[in-house]
Amino acid sequence: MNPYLPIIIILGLGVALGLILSGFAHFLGPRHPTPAKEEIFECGVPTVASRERMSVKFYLTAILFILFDIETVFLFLWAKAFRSLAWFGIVEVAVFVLILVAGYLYVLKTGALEWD
Amino acid sequence: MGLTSSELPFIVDLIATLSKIVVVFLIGLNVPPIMLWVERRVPALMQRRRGPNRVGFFKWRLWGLFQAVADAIKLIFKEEAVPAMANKWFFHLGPVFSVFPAFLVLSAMPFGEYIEVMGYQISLVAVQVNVGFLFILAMAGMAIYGVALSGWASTSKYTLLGALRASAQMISYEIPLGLSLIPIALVYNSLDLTEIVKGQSHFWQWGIFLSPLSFIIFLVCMFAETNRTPFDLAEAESELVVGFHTEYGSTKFAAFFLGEYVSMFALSLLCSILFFGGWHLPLLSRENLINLTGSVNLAALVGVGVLFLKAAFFMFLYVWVRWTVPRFRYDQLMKLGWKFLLPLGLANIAVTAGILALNF
Amino acid sequence: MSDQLVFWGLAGFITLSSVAVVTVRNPVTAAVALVINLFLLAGVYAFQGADFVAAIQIIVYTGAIVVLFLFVIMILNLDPEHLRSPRPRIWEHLVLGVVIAGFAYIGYRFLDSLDVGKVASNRLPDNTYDVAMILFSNYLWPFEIVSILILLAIVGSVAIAKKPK
Amino acid sequence: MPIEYYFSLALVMFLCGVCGVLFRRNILFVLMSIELMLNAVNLVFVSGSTFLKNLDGQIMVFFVITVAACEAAVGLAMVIALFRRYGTIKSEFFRILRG
Repeated sequence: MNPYLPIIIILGLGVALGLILSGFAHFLGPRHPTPAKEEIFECGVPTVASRERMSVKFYLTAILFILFDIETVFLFLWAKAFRSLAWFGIVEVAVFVLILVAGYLYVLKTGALEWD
Repeated sequence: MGLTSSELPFIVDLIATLSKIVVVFLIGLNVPPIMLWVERRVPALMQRRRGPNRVGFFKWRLWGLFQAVADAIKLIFKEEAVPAMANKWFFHLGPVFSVFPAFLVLSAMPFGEYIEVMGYQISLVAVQVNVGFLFILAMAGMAIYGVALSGWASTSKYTLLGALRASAQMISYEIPLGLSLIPIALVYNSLDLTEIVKGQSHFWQWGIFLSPLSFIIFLVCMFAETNRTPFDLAEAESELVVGFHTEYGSTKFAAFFLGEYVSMFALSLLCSILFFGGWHLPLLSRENLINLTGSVNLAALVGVGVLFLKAAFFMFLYVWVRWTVPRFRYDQLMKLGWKFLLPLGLANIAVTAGILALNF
Repeated sequence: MSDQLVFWGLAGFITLSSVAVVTVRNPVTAAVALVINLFLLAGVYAFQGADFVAAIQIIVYTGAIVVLFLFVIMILNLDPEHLRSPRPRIWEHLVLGVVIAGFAYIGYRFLDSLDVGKVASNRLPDNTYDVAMILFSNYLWPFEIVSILILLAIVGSVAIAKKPK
Repeated sequence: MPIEYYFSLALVMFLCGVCGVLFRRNILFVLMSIELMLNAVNLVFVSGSTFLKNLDGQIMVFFVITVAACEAAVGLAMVIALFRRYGTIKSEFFRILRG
């Protein structure tokens, strides 16, 4: 029995459940589209669908997320071979993490993570 | 993901796997309605008022449990208004991305060691992934698409900002989540969840005692990953008008609702597996539980019951915290994630590695 | 027999999604096609027994890098019409199709002539432990240089993307 | 499963990436096609390591993923800087360097 059958079946069922739930309303719910319903939700000052740009902070967060995610992944690898690598592994990973902490301190200093 | 194919004969294996998948989906589809009821009943009791107790047949009110059924039916039959300018494809695809990762995480959870049926030992985990909680981190990553796509697809300013904020928050709390799991992997010397629970057979070997700091970080990240209360700014009514799923109507909103509660349940299961000894009773080790109850199956059943009790406690904690703790401001929220939890996680790994290195 | 079926299913969808990444006009659709492509590629790695690599592929690639692409598209917040590249002329599609088909055929013939033989039993045993051991012993220096590379990427991208004072 | 299947799948992915880099004018698509090419390389590494039963291939995949992540991070930083400078990310508008 291919060991991947459970994952493929659950993935398929999950996506099918999502599609059913997502498409259900189209068939079951009443449909009386009025212009008012079609508009997106606006409250307060009626603003034209302006296309102003969002702040770059989100972008910097995403970049730092990737680079620290890679660090987490390498730490998982080290956690797998922790006991047989003993002190040698610890020193090795300590150097790896310290260099990344230097990057982290640079980011803190330049205030890239300051949310206005 | 590195599955170990068991040596059971084909038919038995097939039936076992299919039944386990059915059990996972039964659990997954039953948790949200119950949580819908809990979400209304518990705060009512906290605030000395009576929760929903009107819905019912004749004289069976069952303390308002039918309210959940009534809500579900209402959600299904409501009209769905798709905004005109919305990007149709992703508008419909958004909820799907938030449903299937939750079920995959739930299926990777071990509910027990094994049960013996007709002489075959069947493990109680639907998807035996020996890469362990990396699979769970991967699925947490996929849930971000559900938020981002649905926010972007309904082209209003509010939902776009809500989607950006919600996914930026989920992103910045996924790193401390990953870092908090590493000490557990170091202490129990394995990434596989079943091995970790086997390592916690005695009361003092539980994860919360061996690395308390990673329990704290994990608990905080648990709330942040599912956008629950102290961290639910992206959906806050006062701020962004329910954030990224403002434009979603009936069953699509139910899909987001289902995805959120199933991932909440999966994370509380994970928390009780990693830090509270999974299916082990505090004072009764597994061996004398088996001779006490006579058969392995009964002991496994008790184990599953214990595990679900612990997970139920964490679900109650979600609701309890929701009605007691005020909401974070967005910059406080990001500062906590980046400037406090990340260094704390790294320090926690260093301390754990140091202590474990003493007895090399 | 089931291995062939699984592989050809995955390969078909991977080809479809990678062609979609290149030919589709809306960048978000391209990003979602890339997600599907990477997700199925992780399936191929897991199918071959490289399970740690499959998990890493989903966590880092699908969970972080393509999310960054999605963020940039959402941040730039271009109106869809501007973003939508003009309808590519038909000959572009033709050239694309012919080039891919031609090279694929030539490549396949060449690889077939090598008759390198069967891939060993397609499932390596659980090798996460061995991968970790080799990485931290034989590949010590690349592992340290990778952290310097990440440091440079952090400094570089923060410096470029920050608003000029 | 003969290994040529894996290699030809990687070849098709690589060619899609190359065509994407050549034909697309929007820089975002060029970066995505580069990611596609790097994934084709990863596939060859993994199938090679499975075939030769030598795990070095899988370790190279980690390094390729790290390089791809850094490349995507810096590339998209430049896309944002370009967009702030030119207001568009269509490659045919960047003519300043032309002599």
